Amino acid sequence: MALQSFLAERKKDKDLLVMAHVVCGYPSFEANMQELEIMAEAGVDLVELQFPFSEPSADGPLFVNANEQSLKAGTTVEDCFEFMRQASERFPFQLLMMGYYNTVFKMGEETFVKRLKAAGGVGYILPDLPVEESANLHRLSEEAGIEPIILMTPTSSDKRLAQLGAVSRGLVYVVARKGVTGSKTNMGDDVLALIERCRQHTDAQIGVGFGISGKEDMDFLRGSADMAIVGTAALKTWEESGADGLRKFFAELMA
Amino acid sequence: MALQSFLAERKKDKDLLVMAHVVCGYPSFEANMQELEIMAEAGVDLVELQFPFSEPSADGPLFVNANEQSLKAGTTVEDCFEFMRQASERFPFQLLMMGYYNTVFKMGEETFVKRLKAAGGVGYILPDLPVEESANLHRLSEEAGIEPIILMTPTSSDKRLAQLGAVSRGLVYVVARKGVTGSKTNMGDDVLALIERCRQHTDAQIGVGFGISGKEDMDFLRGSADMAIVGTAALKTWEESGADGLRKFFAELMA
Amino acid sequence: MDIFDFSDGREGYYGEYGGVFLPEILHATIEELLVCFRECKADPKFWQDYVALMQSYSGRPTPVTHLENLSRKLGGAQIYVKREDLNHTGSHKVNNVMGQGLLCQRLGKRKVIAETGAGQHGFATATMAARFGFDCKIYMGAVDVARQRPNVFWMENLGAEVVAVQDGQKTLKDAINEAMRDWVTNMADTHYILGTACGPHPFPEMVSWFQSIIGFEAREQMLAQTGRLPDRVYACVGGGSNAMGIFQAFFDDDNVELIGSEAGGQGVGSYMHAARLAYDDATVGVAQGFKTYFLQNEEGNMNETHSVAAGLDYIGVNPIFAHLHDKGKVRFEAATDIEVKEALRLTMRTEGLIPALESTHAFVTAIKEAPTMGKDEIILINQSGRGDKDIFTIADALDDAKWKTFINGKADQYRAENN
Amino acid sequence: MDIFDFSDGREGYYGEYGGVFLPEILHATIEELLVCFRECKADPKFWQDYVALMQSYSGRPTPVTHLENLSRKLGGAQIYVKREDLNHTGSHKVNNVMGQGLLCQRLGKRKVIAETGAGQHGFATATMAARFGFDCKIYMGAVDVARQRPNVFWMENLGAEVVAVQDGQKTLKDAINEAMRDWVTNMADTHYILGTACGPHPFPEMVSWFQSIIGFEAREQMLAQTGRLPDRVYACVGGGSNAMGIFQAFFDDDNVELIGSEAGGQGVGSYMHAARLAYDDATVGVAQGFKTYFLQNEEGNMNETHSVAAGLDYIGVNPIFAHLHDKGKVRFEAATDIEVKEALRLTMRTEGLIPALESTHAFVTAIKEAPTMGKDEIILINQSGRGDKDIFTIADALDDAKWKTFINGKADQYRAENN
Ligand SMILES: Cc1ncc(COP(=O)(O)O)c(C=O)c1O
Ligand SMILES: Cc1ncc(COP(=O)(O)O)c(C=O)c1O
Repeated sequence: MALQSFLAERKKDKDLLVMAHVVCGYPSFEANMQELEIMAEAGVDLVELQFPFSEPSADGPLFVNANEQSLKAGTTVEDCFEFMRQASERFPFQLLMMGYYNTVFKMGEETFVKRLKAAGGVGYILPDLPVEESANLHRLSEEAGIEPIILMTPTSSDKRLAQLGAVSRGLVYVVARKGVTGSKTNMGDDVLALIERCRQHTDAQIGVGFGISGKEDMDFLRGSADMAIVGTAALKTWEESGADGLRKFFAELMA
Repeated sequence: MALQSFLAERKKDKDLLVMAHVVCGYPSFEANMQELEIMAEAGVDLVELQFPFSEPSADGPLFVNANEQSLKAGTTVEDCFEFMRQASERFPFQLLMMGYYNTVFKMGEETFVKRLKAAGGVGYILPDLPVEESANLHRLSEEAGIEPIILMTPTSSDKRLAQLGAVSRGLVYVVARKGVTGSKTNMGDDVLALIERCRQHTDAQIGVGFGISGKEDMDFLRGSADMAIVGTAALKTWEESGADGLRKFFAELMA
Repeated sequence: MDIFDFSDGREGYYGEYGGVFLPEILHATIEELLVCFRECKADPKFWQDYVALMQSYSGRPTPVTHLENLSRKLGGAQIYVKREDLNHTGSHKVNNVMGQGLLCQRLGKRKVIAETGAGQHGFATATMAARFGFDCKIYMGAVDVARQRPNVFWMENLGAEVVAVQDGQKTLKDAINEAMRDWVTNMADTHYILGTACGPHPFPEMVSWFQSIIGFEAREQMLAQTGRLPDRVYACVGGGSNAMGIFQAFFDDDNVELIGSEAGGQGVGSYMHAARLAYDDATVGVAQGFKTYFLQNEEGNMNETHSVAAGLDYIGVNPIFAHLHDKGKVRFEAATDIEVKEALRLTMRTEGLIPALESTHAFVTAIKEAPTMGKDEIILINQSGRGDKDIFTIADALDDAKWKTFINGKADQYRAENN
Repeated sequence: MDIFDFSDGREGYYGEYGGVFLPEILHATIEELLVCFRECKADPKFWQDYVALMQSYSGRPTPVTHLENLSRKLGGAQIYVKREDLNHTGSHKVNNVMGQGLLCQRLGKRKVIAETGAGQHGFATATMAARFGFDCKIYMGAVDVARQRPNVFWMENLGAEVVAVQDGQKTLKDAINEAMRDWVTNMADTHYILGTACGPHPFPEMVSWFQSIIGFEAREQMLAQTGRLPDRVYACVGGGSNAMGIFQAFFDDDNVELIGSEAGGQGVGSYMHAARLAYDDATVGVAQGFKTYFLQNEEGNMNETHSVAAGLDYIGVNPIFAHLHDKGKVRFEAATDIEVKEALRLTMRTEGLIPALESTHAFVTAIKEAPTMGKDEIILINQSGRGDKDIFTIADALDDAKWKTFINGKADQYRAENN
């Protein structure tokens, strides 16, 4: 099912969807699979699988380290797609590729879309690929029924939001604050205002990410955003307290 | 007796006089006295007592070290004059003060001449005091019956030699080669020619120094110079083989 | 030829290279920068102020020195050297930095960040920040912090905070990533002083513009001193800023050949080098904000690079050069570490010049080619910096025994003081 | 006022100071030098060649930089700085050295010798010798060789032989003695490149002449930049060459006050300093070829001296200053080691300049006096050199912990390589 309709479907039962994140191959693909199981159990709706890159300049320290370790362990693009294929067959949530544009560029945009599709992915997040550079990839994606996730940010002007909104489909990723992944965001009126502004420029569902770490953030976003995006907080929990901790984390988050 | 007549007297019995050298207070005044005894025994005619100076820039390594050690041991100008007084009373040879001009300058030229005279010195060698700067000191010396020893060198032009000759009295110190005290001079025709050139410009006795180290040099100079000046070679002998060595050194030299 | 006269919709592109590949959050910042830069570039007063600043603060114009001894020794072309080493802080890096300082003032920002590898750019930036009264933070790979302590020492004493980056290879590219992370957080009051003609548009154009002062001076000086233009111009290429600086002035002079000299490290086939264009190991990719040739594997992850000259040891090359290489407008050669050491010795002894190890790469290629040229031909080398700041690296490179003894003695002294 | 217009029979004398006090063997050499120097000084072409050489090789004219931040901070006079630090080799020493190089060529000599303390003069001389193709031997006290290894490293790499002098205090004055010993032996083919405006005539005049390029440039630049002359000009005084260099141009400007800043070391009464004129400890004497104020005991033996700046740590002062001090034409102050460290920090942080420790002495005095002056008054400081070459000394002076850790690590690395 394409992302747009999948999300619409899921939204029927829930007021706030959840997207989670794993870095492929970190600490290992086995661990990844365990994480996904926990996420599935908890009822996560969407998972971004980050393909590791040597220069993860939009990521914070935890993900940077994860990228680095995964590459050191020998993770390849093929490994990531294969993992995505297995996961997409196994779990009820849908999967996005998340990564840096060079990974796509090196295999060629057409190949990328084909492989992503074949692995069961429904979309991708490429934080360093601006819309100006996306025309071809967007066209190929549309042909394949795959969604590019557009990012909207606190620094985007209305004019820019309009431009971003115009090409958005399925899901928009609203970046709750300036900075890289990882640190805590103080959820406040400015986040609500930002979501409001974004809504004026897109009909896609709105996911809010960057610094979402617990139930209070969920409560805060409920009624305003369509989806909460949880990244670093989950990885941190996994690193600190393993599978049990992660299970508890998602149970509390989604309670 | 003034230097001039003393040398003339000594020359009656000898074809080549000898001037020796000690650095006052190195290794000690007691050692100096022992050295002088040996020199007197050997029949040395004249001794230069070097007053140590902190910047002995016309001296070679052995004398540099001697100056430095002597000063470190606390040798004062007063010590040097007192030593000269004792020596002048005790030995048949005559004594010259040898040193750098600053020693003289600091006590004042008049005081210097008075103290030198009082200590029984008959002249002085100040290698860094050019004749241009000597007028007053020469006048004072003449009044006191003391001789400034003028240096003539291989680089002196005839014009310069004439200038130097004009103020020379008693003894002229012919520098056998370029350089500082200490290294060996190859006695050859150029030394003889230099002595010849010097003689044309002075009636004073001619002593030849810098690098005289043994009997062959004496033999070479005999008949040409009036006096051989022995410095470093004697100090080196003393340092290497003490009183006995020095006794032997002078015995051989003056045999 | 105006390389910066972009065709519609291709702003920031040189052939297929360049562009802006940054997180969306920086879009507005880059726009703001671009607008400000366009204003500055269009404003003759800005350039005048810049030149005046460089004259009074950095000693520009730097001279062109005729190396008669070296020319005679090599027996070919007459060699001239543009002396960027005489700049304040000791390299051409200060040209770019002071220019961006003025621009930062116009932007109304009070904080600057920069990445640095060898430390010359960080040193220059710290200096500029002290002079302009900006807060300054310098990102530097932990490996570089350890091996370039003298520059770190000066940066800190100039009031900058030096952050040792612990990620990745802990060298320049990682410092760039970390600087970008700072920038996406603090762009409101912070300007990112990129140190070479790389990164997202408008940095390649902007850095090249400030560095163009080198070539415009040099071209005039060559005409005045030799009555004509040089036949060949040599510059080392790390990111490409000093080379762009001197080459630009000669872009319209078709008889002037332009030669970029990259870090050959341990040579062809060693995979221990940073020759993106001279060797065949690099491929086109997108990283650190722009598209160009990178030394990367087939999946687009960056390879380790190596050079005796930390300032040339970068994975990518400026997009303008990638394009000019395609067009055959600039020829690229590489100088190996060993060749660099030899050329450094030769240059020191015959001319009393101590080029930075980076700059020495340009000398290597020039020294190779000069003997094959006619005595009436003329060569111009850009000496991008001085080597005396790199004493630790050069002493190590030359394996100087007395230096090691000295350092050991110094260490003993410090240990004794601690007891 | 032409201080070099000697009255009859007083050639080489400035009041009662100066003269030639050398072994007779050097008489002809000094005569030859004097004749050659007189020819050069009378020959406008020589000066033109000199200026052209300094322009193309050393980057002259060096600029004058307005220190707006520091002036504002101090709240008094406007401070301008003459940037001799931007010279090739990093200090004003090269002015004298290149000049003497040209003169040496005219003398037809192919070997040069020089003394050096801090090493800047030795570094400059080795550089000049490489450029002119002369054999070069540098005498340096063993203590200085040990503590100034970076300069020794460069001198050796530039092809010079560095001789560690083991006599006396093993510092500058001993190196001078040793250089003189070489000269009295090898004067036929050797020229002695004395490094400061000291020593026997014509060195004080000759060195001052070559250094006068500083002041003539600066005076013109101040007129151009400020429309008038400075009220006060500050320079540090070791032997006195950079100070003579800048002061001379203002000798006829009676409203310009000239201030020399000596090494106060550990302060008045400490006897650990090198303030010959600012403090009362020095007396007139004759040593190292000339008559001037020396730090010596009553019997004329030289005292130990001390300064954080090796280049100011000399027993005597140039005879011209001894005279101008008597006449009240130049005022002398001293800066202590502690004051120097503070001023260095301040200058680095407020202006991005790193003056050599020597030059910082001039900054200290200027920084003390600027606040007492009106905002419409103008100060000119001669920054005789850059401090980045002195990193070991400055790191020690500032007691930098990270630096020490770095050096210890380096030493460990070298030891490991040896095993
Ligand atoms: C002296 C010097 N030259 C050259 C470079 C290389 O940079 P670019 O290619 O941007 O000139 C560097 C970089 O640090 C440098 O310090
Ligand atoms: C940078 C610098 N300034 C000043 C001096 C002091 O010398 P002078 O008084 O001759 O200028 C030195 C001497 O080494 C020096 O290196």
